[in-house]
Amino acid sequence: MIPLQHYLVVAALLFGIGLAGALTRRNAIVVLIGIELMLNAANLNFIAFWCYGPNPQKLTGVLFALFAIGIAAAEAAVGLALVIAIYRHNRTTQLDRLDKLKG
Amino acid sequence: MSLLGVGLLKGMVETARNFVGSYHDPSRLTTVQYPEERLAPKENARNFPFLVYDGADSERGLRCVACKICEKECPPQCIYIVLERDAKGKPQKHPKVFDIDISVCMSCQICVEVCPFDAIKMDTEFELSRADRFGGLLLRKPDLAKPNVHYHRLHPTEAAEVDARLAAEQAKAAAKAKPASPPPPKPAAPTIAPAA
Amino acid sequence: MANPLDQLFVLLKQWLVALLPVGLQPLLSMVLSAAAIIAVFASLFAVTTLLERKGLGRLQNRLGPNRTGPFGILQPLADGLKMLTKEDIVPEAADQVVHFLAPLVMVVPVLTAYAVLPMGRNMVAVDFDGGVLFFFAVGASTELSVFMAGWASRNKYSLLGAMRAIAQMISYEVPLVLASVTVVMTVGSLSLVRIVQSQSGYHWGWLARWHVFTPWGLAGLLLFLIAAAAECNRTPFDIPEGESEIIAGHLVEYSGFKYALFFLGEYLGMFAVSSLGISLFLGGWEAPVSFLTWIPSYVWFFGKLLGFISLFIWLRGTLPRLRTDQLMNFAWKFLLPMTLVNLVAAAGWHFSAGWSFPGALAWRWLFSAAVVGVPYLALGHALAGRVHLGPRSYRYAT
Amino acid sequence: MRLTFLLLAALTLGSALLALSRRRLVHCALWVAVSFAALACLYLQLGAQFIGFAQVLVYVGAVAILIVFAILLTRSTEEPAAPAVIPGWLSGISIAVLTAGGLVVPILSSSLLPAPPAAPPMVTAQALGQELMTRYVLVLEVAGLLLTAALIGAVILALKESEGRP
Repeated sequence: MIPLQHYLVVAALLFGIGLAGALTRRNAIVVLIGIELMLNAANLNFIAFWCYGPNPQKLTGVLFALFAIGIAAAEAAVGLALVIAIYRHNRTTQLDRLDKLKG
Repeated sequence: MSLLGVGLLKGMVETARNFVGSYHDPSRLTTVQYPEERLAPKENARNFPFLVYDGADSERGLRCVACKICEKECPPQCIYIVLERDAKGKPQKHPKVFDIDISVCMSCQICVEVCPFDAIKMDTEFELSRADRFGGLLLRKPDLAKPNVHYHRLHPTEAAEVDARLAAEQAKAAAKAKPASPPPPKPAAPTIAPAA
Repeated sequence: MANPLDQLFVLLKQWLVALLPVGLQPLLSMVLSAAAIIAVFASLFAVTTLLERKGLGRLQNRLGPNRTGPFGILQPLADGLKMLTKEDIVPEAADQVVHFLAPLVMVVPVLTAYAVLPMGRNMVAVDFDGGVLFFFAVGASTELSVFMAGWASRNKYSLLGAMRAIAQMISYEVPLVLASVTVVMTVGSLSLVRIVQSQSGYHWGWLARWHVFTPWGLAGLLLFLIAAAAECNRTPFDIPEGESEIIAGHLVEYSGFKYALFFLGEYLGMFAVSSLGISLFLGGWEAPVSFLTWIPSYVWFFGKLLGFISLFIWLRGTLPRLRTDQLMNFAWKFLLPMTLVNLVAAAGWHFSAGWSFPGALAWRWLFSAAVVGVPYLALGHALAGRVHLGPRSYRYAT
Repeated sequence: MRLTFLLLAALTLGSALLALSRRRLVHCALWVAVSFAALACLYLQLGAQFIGFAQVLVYVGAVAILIVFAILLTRSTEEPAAPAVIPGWLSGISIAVLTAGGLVVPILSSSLLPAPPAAPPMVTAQALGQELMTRYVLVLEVAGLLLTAALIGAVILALKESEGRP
């Protein structure tokens, strides 16, 4: 089988890519995409550690990933609803234009 | 209290009845399988104009005198008429060219209404598709000329009225012309020669 | 279970696979299964288009196609030839790559979904734990393909159609999954083979133990059917296509072979969902009564599938198209509560399995039927007076 | 095995990179869907079937579609005229590179990581369900509550204000 390091490296790089996107893009939706990718990188770590761990019958990693997926879905729904609400208010989804506290 | 979904079931039963019924009750099938079967022609149907001629000669028997009223009145200007002249250039009261471009014609029947000679009438022919859409849909005089019998077959009531009127006019003209010069310019009275 | 007629195709495959060296056998096994699935369901698609056109005709007192070949049986061939020889038009403003990929994203996942569907005794390409989940997971990509088609065409009708289609598919996926979950819950397995096997055996020696013969199973099948019709964009839920309003929705800019692929994908999706319904509620390959077990299992499966297809055609010939708001109201106000209630009914049925006092079966039936029936009547009563689901009133027409 | 892994890893990372670097938002959404699907395949390779299919169902079937919907509803399908990145993008990139490097270097140099098992462990849906309904039932309930709250919150957030613009 493939050494665990490989999966961890993939997860770390995925996290880095997601972080770069979230930090640099102007559009709120793309920032959300970056955050989703970071969450997925964490999930990959959970699964990898579960698979290579000493006690895979415990299912801890799988269950954690399962809950993380569910919570990520909730986060995406609320986040995108926020984006839509903000768009309705300010007619833009560019994050650097949202600089007013008063709508 | 109406139960949700009962209406759906009623509809389903209705279509199921159609399905079964269409197999054992041919009267349900309203489809006319066109090239083999045809609907009986309707008397008031109309499609594109044709030229009526009396007698057997499609050239000399044309009622058209090339007065060009229809050409002038035609809204899409799809009629083209050239008057025939003899060697001396004298007009002959007869069209040398009579073309109708039926790709332009809009079947308005105005030409029929304005014609003082009942020379142009509406045909019901509709199978007009051609491989050549420019030349093929430009009908020339020989294509347009149809006997009076044809007119009677398409619109019997109307044709009978027209014949009666023409006969009356001719009789009146003959009575008036009797003292004067002997032969009328157009020889044939409206005839339904073979059909009658 | 070594009835050779029943296992005809399984034995044939085993014989063919055994001809090859051991190293290549798994590969050949996979290829054979995939080829059989593609061949069978593609021809079923051809048959269905003919059946649909003839059947719709008869439902509306018409003749249907009867010009190509005797009784028009060559019509699918003519349609196919027409589709293949048509010019493939891509709009100039379209996103070329996405426009090209959309039909593929539609067809390929649908075909993979067939891998977990059992089509007869021992006739399943991959039997793995989690088959139902796999089915719904690959089904989810259909929505993406519809969006790709709608957006890449750069046509407002396409985009509108795609938005409608996605909203509809997401809304109806919830009741579809919830209606399936009842069976998964009572059987205790996500594997479709296990689910079908759990329905083998006969009540009182003759009536099959299908889930549809329980109150929650019947309700579940009906709810599943409604959601399935919406999920595959079949009339009365074909709003995304709505020829009269948005010409053909996301298919406007497709022609020729790509359009044919979309068409194929839609029908394959319908067959797949029908097969899932058969496996979940109608006992898959099992015979309905014990004295008909001599008929091979695959005949039963495909017979039931044809029954489902005919039902869908019948529905299409009967019902008019809904409006988008009616569609959404129906999904969220009627279908979703009913599936949840049905889940409760199934749970009650499952836990009352241990009752052993006299008349227990009748009481179970009564209880389960009441749990589904009373909310149905109440919902029907409550919604019938509303604007959305009650009789329509027209402001300008009488 | 190794080739499959390499292909999947390249697909995951490449499509993730494309998803965050394309200017046109719809392309971003489609690429991120590819990335999610490739990640699901990686989960399958690790023996987590249930998670893999749940990933496809939730991420490709729901989250990607949600993103697409958000893109359509905020009318950002066309290519934006303004630059796609914020002015301080270079520092953002360097932070990300530093983070990834800071993770990768220790991983590669670590000696604590367990040796790979002979075969990926098998996990049945039944075992997962047993665990969820016994040991993790409280977590499950809380997750359910959270999802319900998120559903209601999303509806309220996206609802039109009753006396807004016409």
